[in-house]
Amino acid sequence: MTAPAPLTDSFLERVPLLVRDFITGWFPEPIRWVVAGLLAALTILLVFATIFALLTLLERKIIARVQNRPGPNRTGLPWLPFTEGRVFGLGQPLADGIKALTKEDIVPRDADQVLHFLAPVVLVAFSLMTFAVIPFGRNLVSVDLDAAVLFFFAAGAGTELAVFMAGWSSHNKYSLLAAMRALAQLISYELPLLLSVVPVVMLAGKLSTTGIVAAQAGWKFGFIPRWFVLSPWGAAGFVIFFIAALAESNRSPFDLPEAESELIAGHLTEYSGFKYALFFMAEYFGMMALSGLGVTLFLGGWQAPLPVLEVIPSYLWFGAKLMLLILLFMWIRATLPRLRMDQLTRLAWKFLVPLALINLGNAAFWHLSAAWPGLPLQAVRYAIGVAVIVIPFFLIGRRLSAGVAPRTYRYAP
Amino acid sequence: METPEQIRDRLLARFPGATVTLVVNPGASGQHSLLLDPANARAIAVFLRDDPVLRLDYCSNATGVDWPEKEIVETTKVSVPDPAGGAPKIVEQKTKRIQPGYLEAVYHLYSMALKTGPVIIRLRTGNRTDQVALPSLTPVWRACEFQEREIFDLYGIVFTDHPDLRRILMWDEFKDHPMRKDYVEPDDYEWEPTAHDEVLVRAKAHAAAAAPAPVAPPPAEAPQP
Amino acid sequence: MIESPSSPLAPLAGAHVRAVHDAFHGDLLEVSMGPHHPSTHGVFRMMVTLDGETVVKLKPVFGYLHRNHEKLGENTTYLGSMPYTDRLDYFCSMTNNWAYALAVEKLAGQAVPDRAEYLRVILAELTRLLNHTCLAGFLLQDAGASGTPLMYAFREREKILDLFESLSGSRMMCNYQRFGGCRVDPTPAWFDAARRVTEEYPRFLDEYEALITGNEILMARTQGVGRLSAALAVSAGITGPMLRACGVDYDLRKAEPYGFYSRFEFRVPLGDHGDTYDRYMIRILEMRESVKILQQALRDIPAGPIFDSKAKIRAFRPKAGEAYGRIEGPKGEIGFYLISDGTGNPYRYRIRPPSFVNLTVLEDMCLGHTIADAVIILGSIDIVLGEVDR
Amino acid sequence: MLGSGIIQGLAVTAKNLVGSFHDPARFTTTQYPEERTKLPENYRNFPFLVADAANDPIGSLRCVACQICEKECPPQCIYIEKSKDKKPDAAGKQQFFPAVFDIDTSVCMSCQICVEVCPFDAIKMDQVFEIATPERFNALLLDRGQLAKPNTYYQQIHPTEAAEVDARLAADRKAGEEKAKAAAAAAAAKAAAAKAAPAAPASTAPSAPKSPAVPGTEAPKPPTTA
Amino acid sequence: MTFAFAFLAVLMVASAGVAMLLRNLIHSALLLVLSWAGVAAFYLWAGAQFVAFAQLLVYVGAISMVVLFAVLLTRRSAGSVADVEPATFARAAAGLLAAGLVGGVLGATMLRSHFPTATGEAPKISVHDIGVDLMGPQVAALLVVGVILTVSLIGAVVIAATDPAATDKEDKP
Repeated sequence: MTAPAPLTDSFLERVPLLVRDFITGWFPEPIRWVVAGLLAALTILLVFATIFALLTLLERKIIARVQNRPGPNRTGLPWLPFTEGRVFGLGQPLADGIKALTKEDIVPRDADQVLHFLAPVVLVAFSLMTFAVIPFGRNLVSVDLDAAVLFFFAAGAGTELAVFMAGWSSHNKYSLLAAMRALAQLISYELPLLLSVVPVVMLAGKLSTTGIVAAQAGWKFGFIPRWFVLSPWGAAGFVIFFIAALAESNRSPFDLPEAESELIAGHLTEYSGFKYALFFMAEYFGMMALSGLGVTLFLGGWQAPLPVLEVIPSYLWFGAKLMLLILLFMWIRATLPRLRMDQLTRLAWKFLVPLALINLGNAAFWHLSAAWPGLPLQAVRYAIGVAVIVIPFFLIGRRLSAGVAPRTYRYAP
Repeated sequence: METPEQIRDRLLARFPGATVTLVVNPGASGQHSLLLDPANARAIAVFLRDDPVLRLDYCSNATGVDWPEKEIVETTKVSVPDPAGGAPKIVEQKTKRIQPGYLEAVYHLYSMALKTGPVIIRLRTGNRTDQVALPSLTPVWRACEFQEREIFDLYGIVFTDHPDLRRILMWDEFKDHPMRKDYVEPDDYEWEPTAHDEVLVRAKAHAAAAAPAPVAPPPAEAPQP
Repeated sequence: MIESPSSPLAPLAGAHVRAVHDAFHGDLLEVSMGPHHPSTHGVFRMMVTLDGETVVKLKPVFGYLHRNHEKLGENTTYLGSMPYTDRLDYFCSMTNNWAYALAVEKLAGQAVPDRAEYLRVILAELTRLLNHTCLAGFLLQDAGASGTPLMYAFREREKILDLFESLSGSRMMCNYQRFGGCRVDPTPAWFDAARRVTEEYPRFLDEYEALITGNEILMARTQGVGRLSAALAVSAGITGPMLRACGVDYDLRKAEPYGFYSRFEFRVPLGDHGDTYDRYMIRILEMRESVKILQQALRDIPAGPIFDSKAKIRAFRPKAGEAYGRIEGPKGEIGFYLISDGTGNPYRYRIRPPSFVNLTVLEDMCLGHTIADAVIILGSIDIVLGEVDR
Repeated sequence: MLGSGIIQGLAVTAKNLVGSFHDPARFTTTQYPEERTKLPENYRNFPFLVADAANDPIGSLRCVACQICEKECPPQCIYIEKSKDKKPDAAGKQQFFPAVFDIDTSVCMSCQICVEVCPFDAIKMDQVFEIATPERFNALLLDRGQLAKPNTYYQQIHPTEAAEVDARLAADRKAGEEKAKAAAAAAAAKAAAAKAAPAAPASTAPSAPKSPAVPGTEAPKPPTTA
Repeated sequence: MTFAFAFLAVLMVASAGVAMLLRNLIHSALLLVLSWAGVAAFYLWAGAQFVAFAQLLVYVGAISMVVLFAVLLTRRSAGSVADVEPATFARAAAGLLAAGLVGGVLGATMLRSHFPTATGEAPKISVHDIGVDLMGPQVAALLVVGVILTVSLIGAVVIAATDPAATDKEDKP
């Protein structure tokens, strides 16, 4: 680690380390690292569970405001003074949680009891594991693995297993059909997701997330941060990553499995009560994990956008960028209609995968041409980078949307 | 746009065997109709659709009408010669006649190509009990498919070679035809707070039928299934 | 030029249906969508047979909301049936009232003063606006948008319903037209409110189209889906925007001008493909034409009585006879066929509902598409079960 | 290019999101129990019987139990039993009154046809909509006592309409009194003439003064203006 | 450390064994996945992170899906319990014989070869070194594996995407 400049080593930055050392200090030496691990797991669980609760409220408020209505503002915390119980809907997540807990958990008679119980558990476990490698702040990464990105996708692969178990164990024709559709969607969008991450790993030279964030440190000409998203291949990679993340977490244009206009609640039809809430929570964890990875790989993790802004601690920067991405998720959910199953897979295989491969070549060119001297050559390098990705975008885009175009209409004579 | 009379004459000329009579509409709307005989109704319908002058390619409405038996009292003025050789007296003689009832299907035809007004054709069944078959006009105009199924459902006219003649509004096990004038409603009586007129009569019947429970206030009585 | 189709019931199985379907294969999935399905616009049921995802057979089942409206009509007076017509297509109570009043006026030869005719045109065009706006909202809801376009549609619909409430007393159950005119004369304040709504509507339509019309996902979901040929549409008696989307130029306001429509200058949009996207776009363009009609009607509505002097409210007994009156409702041609026998009650009271007949071709349009498309195709037909089941 | 439509759509939703905070046109919800929208004057819900005197509503009902509304009501939800004896109405004339006047609000659909056909302006449309009751049958059956409301209440909820009706009734009453005065004067003159010619046979008693013009059921009631 | 080793060994072998004995095909497939996860944990215990995560990603993520899809698509009956033939004496004997033979061969090779005694801590190899090694001496093997995978992928796509009309012809009796 280079000698930390005074700003980046301020007290606020080192607070997490101090707290950790203070707590692990109480325990004898041999089991100290176990306590550190448990402490990290506990904080992640607590922090992201509360964020999940607030996100459900935020999502309903944002979609409500988009639709010109106030959103939930009735549930309140009666014992709060002078708010006469109504605190802008902050009581809503609490109410939903209690409702989920007290609702009866109906399990179909001839469902596969073991798998039916195991599916939500496996889903939440795997989606929580993915948080282990995301660096939330300068000293805030729970496990600094050497092959961190690979671990992230290995943990993410468990969700497919859980979706299959949920669909199969409900012993219901429609949930099995919906589980198959969900699997087809998850598998066909795993490829663009991985292919959009490969250029980042290639240019950063290492798989460990802290290394990737470190590779994005520093500023060009003093004020342009060296984030990958600002380079042409980075921007294209980020867009592909974001679309694939939308599909992986079953969010708006791709929320086919729970399409209420078709197979009602998809593979979640036979779940109720707390198990349904667990599935709901796992979807939000998946969304937050993928946004966290997106921030780490493309938006410079916990790096501050300007040197002078370094005074604000790094984990706040990470939080801000994470919230930005999550707002983008919600904004898209409030607007876009749903894709049909065949269009969804065609978009993945015939549009995102080719573009991701071309972007791989683009990143390689970017890396090799890094040493071109002088500003004009750098501008040419940037232009080539942009052209290499934009031209195929138009070509493949036109072929993909061949039969689809706005129309003009005639009037009766 | 040809008047119904001209159409009738052309039809009679074209289909010698058919009987096409004009049914005058006494109302203010002046929409007279043509009564076709069921035998060659479909041939006439195809002609009406494909005739270059008429081009009635759009059947807007197919309706069923129920005309039950009617007792017609005709008063005819008859001059009776006075037996005493005086001037013949005009005497009104009332003859009672039972006009046989029948079911009727009325079709309102329009031309979308020429944008011309309604030509109304009527088909009548033999009687209201056994001869209730009429030729279906769905093969000519697909628009009649659902409306003829509704006529079959609510009136009981059986349309021959209709592609899918089933009940459309009532459930399949339903026996009677509800729109007929002589339809008797099932006695699914439910207690009603302001029962009056015929509902009052049914309420009293049910109150009497129910076991003479102690005179409890009526609402306590469970509504009959 | 509309050539007459060969027998319209040519075998429906086209290339999309796999050649061999017998019990041995047994891989067809029988799905019953409805009557409690969230996207069937009311208690409507579709017995769909699926071969994998594609629809192989689709039999609509309705009658769940059947209360024999026509028998009720025969047992009440002519005036008594007027409030029941609000309950036919509960989105467009004003046009239902007008269709019934038109038929009875044709039956009794009843004149209507000019101001009432203008009022009827204004209210009918306002109803067309709110019906088409809601249709676009429901179509997006079926396509999966989480209710945003529907909420914008309802926001605009509320403004028009406020106009109806301040005029007739109730938002949806207006019971406003009478045989020979209208019931309540609007105040100048009402006309100002109506002009304001009419002026703001094009701005809302532009924003609405920006959200929906160019959306690639919607275009991909609706273009080429549920294609309907002009010949089959005419033969199946399809009317309204669905018919004009197939390119057939037949709008009752132009083909058989009733009321004062001949005095207003407006155009009738026509589509070329007859698919779901055309049906949606035709309704958007029709809204723009309706706004033009409203502006002209609100500008030159004359003063004068709104109720004909000779017309009677009670004890209305038209001479024996029959009449068939029809108007261009937002969903298509709604017609009333009345047979009078001189008494106070009609002898036969028949309604020709547009959505009931438009459903005839639902199966022809859905064959070969996936079940997600069947939902959108049903949405584009724009059915209301109160009118289908009567 | 591919995706421009989606971006345009996102721009519209963003405009609405931001607009809903400052632009009243983009925020249409009124929080019902706390804030209430003003009801338009023509708003109609269930009918009520108009009573002239506020202190004795049942006694001063305008309704003369002519049962026209009971016959004309499409869902047949009005039930009237005419009283045997009569009572003087506002214009002093002896009229029947309804001993029982029930409206079954579970059947009534507020279509105001009863108001339209009532020749005596005795029944008008109310503007109540918070009338939910726990009990399904009897609580929804409103009898004469619950239906009768004073004319002042009518003037409060339908001001212009009430003013018109009052003016018309006042004019009818004045016309009735003048006719009664004229008839009385004519009777007096005839009686004087009879006295002047005692031998003349007693002229037939002048026909009873014609009751205030009961607008024939035929004459259409001029439509109420909003 | 030996406790972790013993626990992982028991986990792997037990789950694989029970997977063989269960009648419910889906349960046994999932238990197989559990044993693969055990193998990944074993790699982690041995300190080879990259191989552990690759194992987790490939086996638990992808191949488990292939196995489950295969189980679903091959059986006509909707019932989840597989119609396993009853275990007769002859089958059991054949099974034991095969196990004995395989065990014997493996045992012999292990006994004869000698393993260098573990020299304490496992060598610290970073992913970078693995990458360089793969691209350096092992590049031939990497390319061959790459080609094989692509060929099989394209073959699968061709078989799956053949024109449905073609399959109709064979269906027609």
